[in-house]
Amino acid sequence: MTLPGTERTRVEILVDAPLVPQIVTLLGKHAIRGHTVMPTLSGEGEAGTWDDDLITSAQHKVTVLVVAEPGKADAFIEDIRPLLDSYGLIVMLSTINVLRPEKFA
Amino acid sequence: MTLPGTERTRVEILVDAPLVPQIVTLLGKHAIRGHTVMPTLSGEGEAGTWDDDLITSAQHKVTVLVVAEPGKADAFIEDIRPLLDSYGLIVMLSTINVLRPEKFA
Amino acid sequence: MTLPGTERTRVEILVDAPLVPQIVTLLGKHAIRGHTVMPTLSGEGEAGTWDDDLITSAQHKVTVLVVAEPGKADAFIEDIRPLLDSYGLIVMLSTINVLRPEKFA
Amino acid sequence: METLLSPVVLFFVLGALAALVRSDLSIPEAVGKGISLYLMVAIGLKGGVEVAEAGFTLELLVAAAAGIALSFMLPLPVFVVLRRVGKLSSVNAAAVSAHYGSVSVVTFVTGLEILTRQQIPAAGYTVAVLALMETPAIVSGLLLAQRYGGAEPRPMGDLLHETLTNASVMLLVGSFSVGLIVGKDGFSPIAPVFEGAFRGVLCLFLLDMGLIAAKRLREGKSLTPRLIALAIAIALTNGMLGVLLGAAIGLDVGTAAALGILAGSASYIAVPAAMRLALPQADPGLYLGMSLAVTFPFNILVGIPIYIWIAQQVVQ
Amino acid sequence: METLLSPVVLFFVLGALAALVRSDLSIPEAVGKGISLYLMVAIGLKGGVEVAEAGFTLELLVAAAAGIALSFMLPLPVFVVLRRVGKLSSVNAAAVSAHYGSVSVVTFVTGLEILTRQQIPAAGYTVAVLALMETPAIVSGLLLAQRYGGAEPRPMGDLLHETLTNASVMLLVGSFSVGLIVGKDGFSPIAPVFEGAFRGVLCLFLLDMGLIAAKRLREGKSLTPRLIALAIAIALTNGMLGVLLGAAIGLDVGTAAALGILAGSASYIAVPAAMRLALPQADPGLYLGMSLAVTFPFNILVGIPIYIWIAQQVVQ
Amino acid sequence: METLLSPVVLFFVLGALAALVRSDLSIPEAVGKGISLYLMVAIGLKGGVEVAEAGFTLELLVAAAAGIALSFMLPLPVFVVLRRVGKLSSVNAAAVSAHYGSVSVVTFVTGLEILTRQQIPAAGYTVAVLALMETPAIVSGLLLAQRYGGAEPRPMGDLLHETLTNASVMLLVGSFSVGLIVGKDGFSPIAPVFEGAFRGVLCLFLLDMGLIAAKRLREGKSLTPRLIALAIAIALTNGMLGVLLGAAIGLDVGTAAALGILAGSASYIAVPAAMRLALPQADPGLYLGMSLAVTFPFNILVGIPIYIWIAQQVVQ
Ligand SMILES: Nc1ncnc2c1ncn2[C@@H]1O[C@H](COP(=O)(O)O)[C@@H](O)[C@H]1O
Ligand SMILES: Nc1ncnc2c1ncn2[C@@H]1O[C@H](COP(=O)(O)O)[C@@H](O)[C@H]1O
Ligand SMILES: Nc1ncnc2c1ncn2[C@@H]1O[C@H](COP(=O)(O)O)[C@@H](O)[C@H]1O
Ligand code: NA
Ligand code: NA
Ligand code: NA
Repeated sequence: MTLPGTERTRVEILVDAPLVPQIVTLLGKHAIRGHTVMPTLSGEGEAGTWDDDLITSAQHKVTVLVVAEPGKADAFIEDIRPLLDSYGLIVMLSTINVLRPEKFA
Repeated sequence: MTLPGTERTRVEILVDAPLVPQIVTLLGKHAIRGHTVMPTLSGEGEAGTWDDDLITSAQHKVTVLVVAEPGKADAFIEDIRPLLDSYGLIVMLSTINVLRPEKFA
Repeated sequence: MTLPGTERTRVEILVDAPLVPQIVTLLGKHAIRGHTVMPTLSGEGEAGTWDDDLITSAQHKVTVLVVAEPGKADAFIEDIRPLLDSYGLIVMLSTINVLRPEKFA
Repeated sequence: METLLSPVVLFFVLGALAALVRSDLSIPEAVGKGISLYLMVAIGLKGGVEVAEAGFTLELLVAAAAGIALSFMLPLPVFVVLRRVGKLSSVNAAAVSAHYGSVSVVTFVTGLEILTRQQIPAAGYTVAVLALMETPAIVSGLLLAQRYGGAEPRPMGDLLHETLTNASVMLLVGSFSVGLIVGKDGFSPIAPVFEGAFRGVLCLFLLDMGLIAAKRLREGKSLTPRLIALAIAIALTNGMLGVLLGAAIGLDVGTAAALGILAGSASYIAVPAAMRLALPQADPGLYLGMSLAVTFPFNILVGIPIYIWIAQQVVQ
Repeated sequence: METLLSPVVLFFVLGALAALVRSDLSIPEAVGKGISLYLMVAIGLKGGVEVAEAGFTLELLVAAAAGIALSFMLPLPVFVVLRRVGKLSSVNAAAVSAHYGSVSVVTFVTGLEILTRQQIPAAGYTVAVLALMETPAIVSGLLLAQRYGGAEPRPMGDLLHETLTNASVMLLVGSFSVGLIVGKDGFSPIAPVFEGAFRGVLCLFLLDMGLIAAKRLREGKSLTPRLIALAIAIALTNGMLGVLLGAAIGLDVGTAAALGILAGSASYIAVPAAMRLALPQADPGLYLGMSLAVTFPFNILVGIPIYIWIAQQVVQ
Repeated sequence: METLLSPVVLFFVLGALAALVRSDLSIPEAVGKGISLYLMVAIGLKGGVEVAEAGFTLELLVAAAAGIALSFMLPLPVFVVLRRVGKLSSVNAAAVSAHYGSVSVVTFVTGLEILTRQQIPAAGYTVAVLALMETPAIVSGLLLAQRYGGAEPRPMGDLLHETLTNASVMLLVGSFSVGLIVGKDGFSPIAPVFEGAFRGVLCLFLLDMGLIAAKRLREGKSLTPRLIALAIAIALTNGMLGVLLGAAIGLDVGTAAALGILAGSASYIAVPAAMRLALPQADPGLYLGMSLAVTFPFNILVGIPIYIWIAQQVVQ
């Protein structure tokens, strides 16, 4: 099945809110210009269950969505690898099609 | 790797909240019956960074998720193309599998 | 286009909030250890339109995101099939790549 | 008429109007939820403080027993009517009947407001009755669904746990107990928030409820004229039964009216959540449509004054 | 100076400061939105109650007509200036001009606060004028966009519906009506929330607005020094026109100052949402930048005292 | 005992109970966050107004210096104990120690409430001490992590910026300054919100904190009995040190008790966020578990009365 548009890499990173600026700085290093942050409500993993209470924002998790040109995305991913464990990141990668591909160069 | 279920097109549209009714009207034109709206928190793009303050709702962004039969999705996408720039839309397309495919005819 | 990382199945389930514990119990039965719950705002389907008012939480919908090893995901999906109609679930499946695949065994 | 002109009711009308003309007015869900929690705490505290003043009485026990009985029994006739007249499936009829056996906190609170305005206040312990009436109907409804609807029986332990640890029950019973313990003196430093601000906040909440109820009425696909008529008839009948029972056990006018308001009201917070969990095959559009979009506005605008009027006629 | 030291203004400065030093301070959006709805209800009620006391007067009608005229007409000169001096495209100029014809509820409320502190209160009916001035400018702006910017005309019915059922208009007019109906007596039980708490809540809201406005000033990419200067010059001119018109139609000092504050303020809630819908090709960064990040803080800190001062000079 | 029966503490118990019986009761996060911001503004304002009345005194300066010293120094012994007795890694021990050097606003506020109830009020300037104690411990903790845990040193500029522009510091210092500037007269119009409503709102907040703390205790996987015991022992020791230091520098009973409460409390808002950023490799389940799920409830229920009792013994 072929989709309209042009292929790009979609990167989704589940990360604690206080660490988002770090991720964004790293994006900048790879000249990836855009991102969108999305909320989450609760979850469960090896570290136990959590619930967003916003008061103890240290464990308030969000998803950072980044659409980028595959080469740039790969380079960014390599840079983020060392942080995976210490930051407790969950990273999901997929290929999607976008309209206006020049926005995600 | 084969997944259970039947293939459909997944369309995700990042759009300013006041424009959602327009998108929904367009969906109706293509007889696409369902959609789900999801929240966002903040983001960055060519137009600068934004933050959902809800008070100035003009720039409050949401994601509209639509799952549809590929043919219908393509037709809908063609119709949305002229709005991309003026509405400042980000559109992501991918192929997913759904259970109960008759719901997404 | 090849992506970094290892393939896994991504399952997204749109479900009424009071039923989430049931879904999580089912995940446990299949030894799927992790999940993340995400908010939604509003939507439209065969049952009409809805809006999250949180007060009548019976129809407050959320998305449960589960990343799992394909075999486990398939078995889980089979178990969820009988609930699709009575629970009014929307289930989307796709293949994504993850870093740290051992977390999603 | 005078009732309809209280600010509380007028804000409800404003909210409903805004939804009907499709205004983009909406109150953030978190704020609405926060206000509803506040109202439960405030009403629980107030009841507890009043009972601390008045002491536990036999009347309190009798009224509590009456409330529990109503909540347990009312689902039965409602179930029969919904099956026969409403042509609902057994599972749907059982789910809806649980809503009508249980109670609506906001209807009750609005009723108290109106009783106070008319200077026929209800006894403080009615708040305890409110809390006690929340959940028996859930049990009745589920038993009906199992007996007649072929619903799978749920472990009794789970059921009890869910009904007793339910958020509204916890908050009402908890705040009532806090009120009992701290009494009038302990309450006075927090009275500005829980007493002084109560009516104003209630106005804002009814604005929100007007929006929510009317939006549901506009958008619901499950409601037929027949079901709308039933939602009104059941409220009226239950309300009248409540008043009569109140009069029979010797309650004063205000308290009998309050029991009528409780009986005539239908839950749209605790019970829907419980039903969604225990009877997922029942249609939430149906039970929320009837209780929230029809019975609730009916009671706010018409039912409450009627139950009060009946109480005034019946209690001497 | 004395004005700058009111808690309300100091909290605005605190919020702006926090944003400028990039503090992580932020107020949850749902809470900010909830407070803004509360403020509209409170101000609407207060106005309605005052008019219920004072009765409808000819002065009220004249002031209302003046407000509507200002909202309709002010976009025209603003449009011309934005095209010629600001070098904006026709569509952008039209969109921005609609904001300056309309009004900012918070600027108005802050102005009322300061007038009350200085013991030159404005008439209660100014709240009605506020509500009436919200939307005519939207119509003017869209007509300008269609005439000069080639914007597609929207069906007049849609336009009327959107402007009249707009959330702020509904809330202001609705609460004003509730206030009118219930009068002083009906208001007193809810006064602790809508009157007693008003100033404190306003402080919290201005803290939030300071954060929001300064963040936008810091991050906005659409603002040039020229546009910033225009955003100030237009506010001052409109404000002065408002005061002069108020004096001309015989209003007292406080009320004329209030009309100046309304005219000098720019919408950043109702109009941006309407423009995003009706003129999606206009740049929201531009119109929100000018109205919210420049004109709003300017008015809070400098504009309001100036309009009051002018009113004191002009009205005798 | 009498302390345990204050409404504030009872609501905390109610919240904890609801979480322990796995009730579905929950307060929307936005509302909880909004209330916490309100509490900081209210306490800041109150402190500022009191200092405006009493004037800056030498005592204030001495108490401030004592607070800063405590916040800087307390992490050192805590670090050693956590390494030796708690067997924590250096990075984790450093992160936890920063929490115990810093302070918990809600513990402090609850302490003030209880002191006021017992009519031994603390000096108004303790709010300033609270604000000053928030951040020095963060610096100590990070230095410990760098020296013994091999953590990468962060640029001093970044660190200073983050600690000084931190949301709680901004709000406390900002509102304190507003209180100082406007004084008693400027405060009175906003007093209904920031003084009258304070205790009632605090009840609602402690209900939420009870839920949050008990849920974390129930679900946390990082807490061992040994760590739970340490979380209590450290609180007691720090609290006692605080009271003794307070007595040594000549503070009155209430103020010395307040310094003890500050020293004995552990941060769970500002410091966790800072540690997550600066020491991502430390386990948040650990430091939030100890400070929020153990030390916080311990202090509310047991610690505060003990620190007050010690102060009553020690200060003559
Ligand atoms: N298999 C999974 N599917 C979806 N989300 C997950 C999964 N595993 C972990 N998560 C999310 O990632 C968070 C951190 O995971 P962990 O580091 O394993 O505790 C969890 O709390 C979940 O929100
Ligand atoms: N590469 C990207 N990845 C994810 N989201 C993006 C990306 N680029 C833009 N966005 C989102 O789309 C919004 C509008 O983009 P723009 O029109 O470029 O300002 C941004 O504010 C982001 O929220
Ligand atoms: N085609 C679709 N695309 C995205 N979401 C959908 C779609 N159909 C239904 N939904 C969502 O699923 C919910 C339930 O659908 P239904 O059971 O058809 O009423 C809807 O209210 C939507 O939120
Ligand atoms: Na009932
Ligand atoms: Na204006
Ligand atoms: Na401490």
